[in-house]
Amino acid sequence: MSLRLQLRTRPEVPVEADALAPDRLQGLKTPEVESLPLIHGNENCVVGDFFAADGECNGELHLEGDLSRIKHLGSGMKSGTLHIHGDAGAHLGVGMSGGQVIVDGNAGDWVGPEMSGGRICVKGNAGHMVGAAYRGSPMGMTGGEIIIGGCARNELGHGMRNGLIAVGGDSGDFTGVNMLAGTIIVLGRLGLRPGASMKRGTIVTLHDSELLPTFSYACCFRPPFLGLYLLHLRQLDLAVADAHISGRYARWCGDSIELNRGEILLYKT
Amino acid sequence: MKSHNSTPAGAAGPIRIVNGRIHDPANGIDGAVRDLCVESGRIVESAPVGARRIDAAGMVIMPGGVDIHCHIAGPKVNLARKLQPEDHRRDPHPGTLYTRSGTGGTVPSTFATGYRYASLGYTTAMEAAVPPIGARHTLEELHDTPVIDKGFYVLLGNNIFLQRLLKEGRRDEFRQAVAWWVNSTKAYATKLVNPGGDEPWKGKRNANVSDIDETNEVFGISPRQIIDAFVDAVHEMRLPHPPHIHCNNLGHSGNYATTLETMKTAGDRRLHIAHIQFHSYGGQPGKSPSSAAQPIVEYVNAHPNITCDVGQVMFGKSTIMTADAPLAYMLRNLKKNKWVNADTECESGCGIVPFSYQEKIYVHALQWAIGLELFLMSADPWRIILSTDHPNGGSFLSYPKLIRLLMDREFRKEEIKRVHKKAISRTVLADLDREYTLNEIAIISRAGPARALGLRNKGHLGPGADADITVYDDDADRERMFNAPRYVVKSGRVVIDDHEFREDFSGRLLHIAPEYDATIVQTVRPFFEDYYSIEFDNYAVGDSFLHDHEVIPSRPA
Amino acid sequence: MPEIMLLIAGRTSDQGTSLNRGKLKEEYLQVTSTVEMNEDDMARLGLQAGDRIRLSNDTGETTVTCQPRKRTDLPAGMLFMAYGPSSSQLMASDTAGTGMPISKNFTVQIEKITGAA
Amino acid sequence: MDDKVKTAETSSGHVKVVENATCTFCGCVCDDMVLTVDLDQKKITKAKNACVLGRAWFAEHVHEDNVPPALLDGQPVSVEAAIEEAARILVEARFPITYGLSDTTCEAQREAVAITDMIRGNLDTTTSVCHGPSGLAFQGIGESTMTLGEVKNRADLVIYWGGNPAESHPRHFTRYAVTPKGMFTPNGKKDRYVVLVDVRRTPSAPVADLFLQVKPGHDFELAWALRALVRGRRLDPGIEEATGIPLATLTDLAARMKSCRYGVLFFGMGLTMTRGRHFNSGAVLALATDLNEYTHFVAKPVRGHGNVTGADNVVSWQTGFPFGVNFSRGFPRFNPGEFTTVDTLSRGDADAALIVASDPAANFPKAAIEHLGRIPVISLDAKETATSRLARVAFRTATYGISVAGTVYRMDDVPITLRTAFESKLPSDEDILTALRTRIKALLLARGQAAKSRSAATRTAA
Repeated sequence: MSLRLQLRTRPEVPVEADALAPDRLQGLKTPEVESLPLIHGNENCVVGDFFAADGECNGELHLEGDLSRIKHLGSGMKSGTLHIHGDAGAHLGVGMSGGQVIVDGNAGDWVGPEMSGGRICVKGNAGHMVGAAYRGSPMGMTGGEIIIGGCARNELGHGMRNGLIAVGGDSGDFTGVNMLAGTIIVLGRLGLRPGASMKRGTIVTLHDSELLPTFSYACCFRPPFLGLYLLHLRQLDLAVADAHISGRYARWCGDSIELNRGEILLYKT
Repeated sequence: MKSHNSTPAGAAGPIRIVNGRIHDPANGIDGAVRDLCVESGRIVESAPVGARRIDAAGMVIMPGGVDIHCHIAGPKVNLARKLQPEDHRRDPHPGTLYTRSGTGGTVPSTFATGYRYASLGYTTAMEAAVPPIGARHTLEELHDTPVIDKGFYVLLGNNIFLQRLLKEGRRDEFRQAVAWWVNSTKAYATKLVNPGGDEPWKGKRNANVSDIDETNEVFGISPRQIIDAFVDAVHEMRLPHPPHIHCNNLGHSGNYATTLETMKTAGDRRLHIAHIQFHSYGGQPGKSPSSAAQPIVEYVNAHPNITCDVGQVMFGKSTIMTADAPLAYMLRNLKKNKWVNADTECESGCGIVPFSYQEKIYVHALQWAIGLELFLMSADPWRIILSTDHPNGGSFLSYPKLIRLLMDREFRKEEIKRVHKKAISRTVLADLDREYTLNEIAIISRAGPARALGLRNKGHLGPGADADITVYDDDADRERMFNAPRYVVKSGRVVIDDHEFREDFSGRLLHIAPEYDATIVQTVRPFFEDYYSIEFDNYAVGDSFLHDHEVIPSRPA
Repeated sequence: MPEIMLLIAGRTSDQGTSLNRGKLKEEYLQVTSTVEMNEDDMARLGLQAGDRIRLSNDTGETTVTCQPRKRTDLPAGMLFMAYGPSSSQLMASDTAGTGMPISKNFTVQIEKITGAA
Repeated sequence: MDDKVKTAETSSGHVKVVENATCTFCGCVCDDMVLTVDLDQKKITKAKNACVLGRAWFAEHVHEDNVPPALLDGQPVSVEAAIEEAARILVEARFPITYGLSDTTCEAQREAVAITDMIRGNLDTTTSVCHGPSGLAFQGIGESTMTLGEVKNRADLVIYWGGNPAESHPRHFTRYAVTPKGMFTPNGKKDRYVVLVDVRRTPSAPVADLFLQVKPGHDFELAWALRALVRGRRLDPGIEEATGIPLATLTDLAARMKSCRYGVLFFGMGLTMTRGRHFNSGAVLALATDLNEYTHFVAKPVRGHGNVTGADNVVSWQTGFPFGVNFSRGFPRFNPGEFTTVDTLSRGDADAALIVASDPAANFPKAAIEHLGRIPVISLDAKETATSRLARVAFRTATYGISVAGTVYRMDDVPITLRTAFESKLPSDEDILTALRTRIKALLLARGQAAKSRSAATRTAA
């Protein structure tokens, strides 16, 4: 049996709900779940102040309602499934190392910052800083997958060290900025200045893109690994055409200000 | 700004601490069980009837700790704080109704700094490097550094005006100008960092001075001349603390020779060598270093005019912050991560690099071992003082672990096994069986630094001393013991009461006010008007920047 | 036909001095509701110094007075105005994880206002 | 050496001359003002050494002893009554925000941080909409920087990028960076090569030996190109198309930067406020850092308000973070974009606001201003502003640097003590904030006590 939490009171100010992760609620009875702490602005509250709980968590947690003001959902999650039937607030899946988060609607800024494993699927759009490092830190996500069905905004994968980020729509400016390694695939268009300061790693788009003067053209080829990634993304419901899987990609190397070992792959029709 | 926090009334009433074993080396007391009485912020012979009684049976009592060399306030510290949100994020310091909140990491916020020092039983700490123009800033931060008493050392070793006076042989005016500068900044002591090294750094494409006798092209004097002049001036003025020097060539292989020459320059006059571990390296310049702890310790042992603090390296995260800008740049180039350089007009340089010491890196392991060698080979604990050069060698929060390394041979052996083997084999550390006693710990962390600083009311528990007292549970695990004192009394107020933080107040600023001939102002003024970017009459720090404070007198003739 | 241009908001001396007289005073309001435009653009759009134009974008709209600037000082297609209540109307609030809204160099639509304002 | 702030008084009637006074209008914080003060009129009749902005700052200062120091819903009330209401609002709020602080003393700033800490609020300063992005860049890259006197004494190459000091900081050129004669620059301007980078030819352009008119929105590409050239990378001539600057010009400039003796890069909000924001600032900081492999090179953001740099410093030493700090969990957390004021307002997070010495209602994005109109606002300002007009509780305070002494930090982190021209009957920001803090603390202690006795009662009942 899965646990269902339904938002019944709209928060007046942002709520931080670090407690709402399936592995943390494992085996708890409804009254216990409802008495778990939340922070509403600067006030200590409990889950029951905002949510009606139903069922028991067996590794699956369903959240219903407009959760766009509820932050830190799935924080530090290690296993299980968190399914958000609606929009999710900022810092979704922060630091998660395993399990799966599904968002039917949109997600706020900072989806999966510093995550090391597991998967986050957002069917709608995501905000800025997906899979990014927090300010001052050189390293963003170090593993796992983030799949955004719609668009994502600036600094997608900032400082990313490992893992996969895929975006069905467009990405914002500075996609893969300061990237250390890992893969970013954007089916739509990249915003300005992709890959600035990237050391290693791969950024892929199915469109052309204006690149920084410190990226240089290397060759045009059929990257063998990319087909596997794209097939995987197709299974995750992203709109990948056969032509993309078998197509040729222009390889640009950069950022020459750094190691010049990163690559941006632009699909050639 | 007034005191930032009110405190419960009556907290500073008389106290009688009974049944504790007292370690008060300055008064020759080594573990005797005696009553200790406090009234009006001082240690007294006896407390009145009705005094609060604290039963310290099974506990160890020491004076409050005195940190002679740390970086806790002022321009460079604040730059280092701003630089590292990632370091603060993982170490929050929650507030209470009585105390302020803050953040920790290697460069804690001011409130967290004060509380955390106090919660280790440290009640005095000295910020070791402040450019004069940053004195106001430092004093504001120290005001917001609660509980502990504090002061700062003012950077004068690369002061262009002072170098000009020296070049022109105007030694008397030099001395007057030093006194003027100390007065004008409310400093506690004079500080020299890589004397003579700023000019080549700023003016010669990031070069540096590498020899103590190398004459500067621009100013025509050598580091040795600068050092000698300060040793002389401070000696003449009988300032409580001698020149506090960060020698040339910090961190470079073979620098022990420079350190020896620096000490020799002082002759038999007093000199304090800061973080001497960083200056005790053998080997060829540019090549891999080896330990030169032996010759350094021998010199220190044989020369009672020299005091030093160790600047022990502790493994883990640190932040390099120093007025030695070329050194910071050298370290920056190891990893090319974030780096701050900050030039201060006519006065100083500064470099900041987040850093991490790792057991498995040869140089880091060697540095760690050399620090321990210096402690363990020292013949006179009064003159070799415990420090990590916080946060350069590691945080002050690692002092309890360092104490355990010194007191517990078996623990030390276990730790040695974890570090780079070749580095250890290049030292004699593995052969050193010495274990520090509690009394020796009381010396290197309390009595010794207080004496070196000329703080006559600190570092001991005799009548008249400041009632700065730490009471520890006697615990065989010395790290645990020194990490969590059961009681900390500061100026007679029980700040930590049965392990609980109970009080908040701002502590005192300690500074000196040496006399000088007022006509020196007329000598300094024209230089100022030509080369500074603020007005001379706005330079000296006013009394409004002093919170609760104490002027420490010069040494008796 | 509406024209799209780049708007740059910044500080000016007049803004700085009138600020001291009071931000609710007529002078400040006037300084911050005047936009500078390249003289060629103005000619092309049939605008005279002092004409009122409407600036608008997805965020909002505002009415300002326009003044010509030499083509060497302000490139074609660019508008400059002092920060203030008018420029606020056109600023989007998204800060992209920085705290800073885009306040300079964003696109606006320009329309000449004919008849009484 | 004296301890008190010194004023030279002349005997000629009721006129006072204040030497070495400080102008707090902009981040230059020039401390060489000579103010002639008419004590009868309470007016500054002359401000020698002041620039056009400084003259207006002093001359237009109208002494307003007769204005009520506190308004509640627009009606005059006693300061005590206003404090009471302000304290109640802040203590009851769940997401109270404190904002502003750049035009007041550090002493007042320290009180404001203390209040926000106590009420577990959200603290931000005008830095977030000024050089906040440069602060973020600093946290990623660091900064090679200096005090302004080093520029005067040493700089032989001065580059201004995305700023117009002739209008925003008029004495920047003459007092600090372009014309002054210094230790190693005895001929002043003749010893310096000055470069200006901007999208339009501003009134600052005449001072420059080289003016680079960069294509709007392409500062980042320009800085990136220079970084590449400094490192000896080859660039495609297409760079001219991308940036508006010919490759040859860039190559020359890169060579000049590498061969100068002491290079300085000043940058302004043309970088921070345009698309790219912190990455624009970061590119310039990284360029200056890179150049240190060849010569001595420094960079500095040109800060706007008189004590915005003090606000950065105070907030940093008290919390560990420079701006955008949230205390809702009882300790400071930092996250620009989440805890910065444009965001907390325009997302509708804030439910009360304490605005000190700034006017967000006049220059924030529309959505943020609208939310400010929906929540109770407490304002402290020396003048009537759009913000004070919409405030529920509005304090009118004395002006710093004219009637209030204290500390301010120049844009290069150099702290300066203010001297006053004349007294004001109005309270200072620090006075109001200290009283507010005291009242809030009493309310919180009472609440803590009440909670304690409640829980004791529960225990007894159980």
